Amino acid sequence: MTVRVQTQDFDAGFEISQLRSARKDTGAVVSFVGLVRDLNEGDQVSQLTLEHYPGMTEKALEAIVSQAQSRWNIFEVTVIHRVGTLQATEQIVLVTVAGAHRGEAFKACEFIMDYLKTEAPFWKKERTQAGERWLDAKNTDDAARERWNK
Amino acid sequence: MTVRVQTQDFDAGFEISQLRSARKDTGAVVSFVGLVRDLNEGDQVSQLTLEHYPGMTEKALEAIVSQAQSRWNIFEVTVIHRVGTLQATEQIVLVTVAGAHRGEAFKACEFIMDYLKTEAPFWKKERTQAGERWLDAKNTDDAARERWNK
Amino acid sequence: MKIKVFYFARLKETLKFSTEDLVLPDDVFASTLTLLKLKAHLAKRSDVWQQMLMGKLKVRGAINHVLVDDHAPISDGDEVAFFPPVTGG
Amino acid sequence: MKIKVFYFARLKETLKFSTEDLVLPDDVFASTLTLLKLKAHLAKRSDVWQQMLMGKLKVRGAINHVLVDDHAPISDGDEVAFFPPVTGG
Repeated sequence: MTVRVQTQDFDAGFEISQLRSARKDTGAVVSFVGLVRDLNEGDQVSQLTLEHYPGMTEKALEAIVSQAQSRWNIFEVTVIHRVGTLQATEQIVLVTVAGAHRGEAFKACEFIMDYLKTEAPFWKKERTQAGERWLDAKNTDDAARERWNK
Repeated sequence: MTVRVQTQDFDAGFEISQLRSARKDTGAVVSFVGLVRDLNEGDQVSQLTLEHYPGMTEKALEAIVSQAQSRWNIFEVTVIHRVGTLQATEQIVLVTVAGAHRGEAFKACEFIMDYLKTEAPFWKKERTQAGERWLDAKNTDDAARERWNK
Repeated sequence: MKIKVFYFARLKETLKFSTEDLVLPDDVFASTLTLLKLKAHLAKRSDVWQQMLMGKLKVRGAINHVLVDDHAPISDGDEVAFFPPVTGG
Repeated sequence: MKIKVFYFARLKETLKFSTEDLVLPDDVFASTLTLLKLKAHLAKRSDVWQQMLMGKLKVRGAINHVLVDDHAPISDGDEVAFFPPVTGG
């Protein structure tokens, strides 16, 4: 697996090619790209700052990917998460999962995102015209995560 | 929506960038890339030929994307499917879905793939050491499609 | 009545037909022409046609580019297609 | 016992602490030190600390980089972190 936490941008196309050329029996590559929306809760967002817990972040992400790999028959996984200050429309996160078949690759990719949202130590602060505010965790994210335990 | 049926290869990274820059309130882009596996049912596959029904294919794909767009709150969708003769590890299909939130984008992307597999007029013939053979439709694909009707 | 018929994949290869224009005398079919009746009609051509269209192979059909079932009615001028279950993606 | 404590996001900003080394006399805590006991101990520092650690804000904790619940035991030399529920991705 590849897990990176970085300030610089990433190239989703490059990461997808890396994964699909890693094994000749790969039949499916599912990818998620998360972006800074210019609108949140009705307010115009000009920028977003992502803080993280340096010692813990990679470990938490690796543990999430390991869980996905033990639950589903998938091959390689790449997770890249940016930190620092990002502008609206910039890329925040990439999760790419390669596997033999699409069903398991889709599940693993969504599982990783749902767990990342609730277990990986990142925090978002957004700047709107009214000033800066820390984002609150969403109940919908907790719910998205809980369905994997059913 | 963008729907293309073509012999030439595609650049998943380019298509993803197009979709994510189309709207500033896009928060999630989910993509699926399907590839020619070098192994199928235990046999080494050297190449795959994809036949389609020219008059019908685009219409069928557009109808599938429209269904997804009416079921979920998503923005743009791109579907590219290749036809002709492809070698092992080459790209066959790309489905990219942009939306405000990840849950709906994931569902729509998987729905489009499940319907494409069972409703879009494409047929695969593979070449192995034993010669050429048409692939049979899989029951697992029918099952994957059926779960969307529950 | 005049229709156009297309064949794809295994059907095309075995029947050695990719497309044909069919002119059907109106009195061949007791009532409305359906996909199933057309299949049965074509199956009379030879054992191979019988096997491919009315045998074990699952055959799907489209009328004017829309997937339909065996009981779908065919009208004059329609484009009909027969093919095995699809396997793209 | 000596531990290192980190604070993140809203906690860090409001408490004006990002990290500190804490030396705790062994007899401060009746039995095993837990995250909850440590929170209650730190909350005595001021109203702001009380509000941030024992107030309405949901606080999550990690010990040695692993998310744990309030009853997780803390040992000498541990790295403890307090932060709001995460909001990445």
